[in-house]
Amino acid sequence: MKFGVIVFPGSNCDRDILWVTQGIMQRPTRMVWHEDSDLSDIDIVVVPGGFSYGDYLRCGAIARFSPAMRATTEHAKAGKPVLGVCNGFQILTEAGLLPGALVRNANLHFVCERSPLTVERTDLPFTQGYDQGQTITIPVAHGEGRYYAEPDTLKRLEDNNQVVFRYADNPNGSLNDIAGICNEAGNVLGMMPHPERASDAMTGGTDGLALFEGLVKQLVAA
Amino acid sequence: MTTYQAKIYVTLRPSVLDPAGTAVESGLKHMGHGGIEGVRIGKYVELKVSAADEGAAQKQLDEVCDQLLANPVIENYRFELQAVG
Amino acid sequence: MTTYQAKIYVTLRPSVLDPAGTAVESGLKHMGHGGIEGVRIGKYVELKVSAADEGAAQKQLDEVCDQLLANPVIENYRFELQAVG
Amino acid sequence: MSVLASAPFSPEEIASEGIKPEEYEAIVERLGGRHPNKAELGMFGVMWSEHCCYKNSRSLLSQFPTTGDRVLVGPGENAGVVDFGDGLRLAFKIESHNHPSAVEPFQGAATGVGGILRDIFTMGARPLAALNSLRFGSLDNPRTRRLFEGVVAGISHYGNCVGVPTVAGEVYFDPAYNGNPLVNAMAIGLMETDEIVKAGASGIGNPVLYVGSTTGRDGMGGASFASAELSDASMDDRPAVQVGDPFLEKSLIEACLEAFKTGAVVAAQDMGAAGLTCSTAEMAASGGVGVDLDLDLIPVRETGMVPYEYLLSESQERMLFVAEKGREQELIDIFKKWELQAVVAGEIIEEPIVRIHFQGEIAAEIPATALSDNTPIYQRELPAEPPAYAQEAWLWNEGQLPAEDKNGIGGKTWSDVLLALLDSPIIASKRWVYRQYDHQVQNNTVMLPGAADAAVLRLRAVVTGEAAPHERGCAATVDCNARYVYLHPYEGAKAAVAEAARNLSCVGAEPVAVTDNLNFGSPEKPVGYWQLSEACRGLSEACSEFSTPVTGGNVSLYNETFDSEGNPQPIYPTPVVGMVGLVEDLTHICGQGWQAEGDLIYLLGQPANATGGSVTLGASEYLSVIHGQVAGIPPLVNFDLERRVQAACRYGIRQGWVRSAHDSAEGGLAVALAESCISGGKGA
Repeated sequence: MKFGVIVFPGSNCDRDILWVTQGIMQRPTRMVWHEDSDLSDIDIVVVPGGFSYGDYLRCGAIARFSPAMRATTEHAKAGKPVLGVCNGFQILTEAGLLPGALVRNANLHFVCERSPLTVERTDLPFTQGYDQGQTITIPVAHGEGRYYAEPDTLKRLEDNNQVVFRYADNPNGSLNDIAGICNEAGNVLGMMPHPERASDAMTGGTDGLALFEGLVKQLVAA
Repeated sequence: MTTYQAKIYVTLRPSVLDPAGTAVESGLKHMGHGGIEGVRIGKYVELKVSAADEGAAQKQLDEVCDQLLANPVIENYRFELQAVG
Repeated sequence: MTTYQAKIYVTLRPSVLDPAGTAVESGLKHMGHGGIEGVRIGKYVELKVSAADEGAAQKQLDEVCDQLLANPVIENYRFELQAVG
Repeated sequence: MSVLASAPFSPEEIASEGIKPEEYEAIVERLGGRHPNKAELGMFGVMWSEHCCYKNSRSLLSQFPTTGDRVLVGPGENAGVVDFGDGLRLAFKIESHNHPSAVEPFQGAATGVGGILRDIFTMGARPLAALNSLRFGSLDNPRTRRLFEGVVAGISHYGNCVGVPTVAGEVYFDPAYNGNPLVNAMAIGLMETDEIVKAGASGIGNPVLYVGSTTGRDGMGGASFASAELSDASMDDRPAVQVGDPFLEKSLIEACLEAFKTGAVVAAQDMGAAGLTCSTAEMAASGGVGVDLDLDLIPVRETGMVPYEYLLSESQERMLFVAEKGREQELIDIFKKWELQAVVAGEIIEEPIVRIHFQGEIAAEIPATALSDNTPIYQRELPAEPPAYAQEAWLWNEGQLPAEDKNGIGGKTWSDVLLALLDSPIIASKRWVYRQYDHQVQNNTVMLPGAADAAVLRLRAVVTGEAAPHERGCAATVDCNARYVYLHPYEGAKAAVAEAARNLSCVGAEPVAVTDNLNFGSPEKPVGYWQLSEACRGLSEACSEFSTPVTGGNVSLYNETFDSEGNPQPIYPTPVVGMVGLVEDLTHICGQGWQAEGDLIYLLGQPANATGGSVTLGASEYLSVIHGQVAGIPPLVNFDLERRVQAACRYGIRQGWVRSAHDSAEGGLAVALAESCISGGKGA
């Protein structure tokens, strides 16, 4: 059961995820360079936070065309788990794996805070370690994290119960307080908050560890 | 091959909130510029594209805008082409 | 008073490094769009200004650009005005 | 006929390069009697600026203690390096970008962060964290607000994009900084290469490698600009602002560390102020060799550049390497992988000179030491007695305050006084600022901004992702109460070092070493030189007393602004002290907030009503905010008592007896108690 973390030249949080999956959970993890298109040995693909290609134009705009992202799309289509965190979530929407877009924060400033989130559904591999409606505290750190979608897309998301995490104290103006959503099949999750920054008691808070452990438990059992 | 100078305008779709535009508008009011409204801020991209003819240049530019320069979920784009050499 | 629709183009001065333009240009090359160079990225602002006449509108717009829309240290600006009502 | 009269330049042209007439004569003498050409004049102008050669401060800096059993690299290299045990070696330094930030706040501050990060990884260390010390004019001035917002946004943009957490800092607002903000950026890194990479070139025939971004005309003459007084006229020096590319710098960090680990890099130097001129001259001089460089091989971003522009350009994200002959291609391939420029642009020669070629001709040929060590040094005279403003301020005593009683003073109740102090921008929460900095990336931030008196970081090899085989950490802080230094440079400077050491002790860390950023007015004026000289005396004494040697830093002089009538206004003398401390065991540290109900509160050190000058309202924030006075002698530092109090605090934390600790700074005891309540969410 192996994690694969995609590394773009501008990724910053790739090693933070490696620290959780390999450093804390002792699970084999391969760092996948963005030009590598072979994910055959990977069970869980993680698209990490950072500024993939400098992202001055639009976060994730270029990253979606990389060989690793094309392979990730196949991985997702095959029903295997894909987790996109912060920049990773932006890349998944740009690549069309998740609906909507992440745009500039309403107050025009970058925000780095510990943000309370409500867990909206717990029947996913990602969230089975939480209770329904539980409030967890996960750090956010982004400048373009305001979730936007057209009204009909928004309605479909709510009807299909695809909203996974909601901000209890909206830091950026996201519609419907959306912090994280999944695709209809439930195997692709994109979220702006950083669970890998809340998985180690030494650096404050462990509410995020259950997400990674949930994934492992699901796959080991399957 | 001819080289064309392209001017591309990428603007937020009207339905999308434009906090930067709102902030500029309120900033202008504070500075006493009352008669200004409807401020919308977008991206302006200049580039040179070399293609067989104008049609080919246009086709390539549409691809570049759809794939990269604009995000269809939130943005519209238009561009002007001018042969320069 | 007449209302004018203004289109303002704010671009980096030629001598100023444009990291965004460079990143997009190298991204396009990665995507196979070889024939594209000289990518420069700037701001495109649309707004409505009501003024006595075109001259007054132009004068106000110059002020607005110098004070707020463009950073004179690293940017140039130009604009087009069109009476709309 | 005097040398000047026969010079091929007008007096104005010479002055515009920041060179004084007598300095021009010294240049001709260094060149063996011949006149310099335009490019050479520019090179001397930028290398003989205060920013690069410390000609006014070098004699004062030489008194600083710079050695200690933990010091591996002292002043003179790109950054200092200290030994933290268990094979952990920490590189750290502070640098200023004051003048560029006054002209273009966003890019000025952003490139300040970029530059200080390069000083760290050019030693072979991976940047772990950044701190900054900022000073602005009063907030009710709209220009100040624009400068403040631009500087914070620039630091946030660069730090967040490059992936280095900004974990601590300080922000002050005072009319003394109107129009001349101070932007000091500090960085900390953990050595990743076995050998510490130095700047001294060696190996005749070794190739000189230019790596990083391309060269353009941006930032022309940044260094001499940094030492020239800022006036309304300097607003026209607009092209002198560099633009940073943090995304490219992130690739540069990875490429450089990879290159250093091959062992094929003999020397490395960041191209900071004065770009190619500074890096070639300093590499050659500190290695006792020469550098032969061809400008035609330099990758450029603009066409038609002349030698003067190549040599003085301050395009960002560029470095100069000396590679082991024969292994340069190995290094070039690494940089190509990261899509960065990497070209052989010259070689090391035996003759100790810098020889620059351009289109087949010699564009410049100067003895390397003439540019970097053998520069003018000014010994200035200390005025016979302290300036009038100081003597007058020292006459203040508490008797001059209005009558007070148990309810309040001057018509204000004591609660009003405390609320007014907590509302003063100097004391008020800086959350609006650090909320814009990613302070958690790299997963090593143990103490969050606002939670403690200093930042605390876990020390581990980030790349491999294994658990750290130790519990060691490092604490860091930047401190300076410039009002204290303004009113009494000697005592104020001692207080700055004492406060930094106190802040580290309050989290349980043992103070280890200092990097300092001296931000002062013009040394050519008696008041300016008195402030600089007295402050250096105080810094030096305090660093010895706390056994925290100085491993390097930065000097920024001529920080003055001109009021509308054109008379020069020196800023407050601001010697910012950056200090790092060792945390033996990360499970025994504490923050500033109260932890549990019923815990007892102790005041360590002086009782609140102590006499003898250590506890005083002189130079206090209270005096300024409530009574509108900047006067009095700041609190005197009692080194022996300070050491004992800090040792007791650290020992108590290590035993687990002390559950929170907070030092009393601006606003005194009342504000310190209030801050612990706010931080802990409990009353007291």
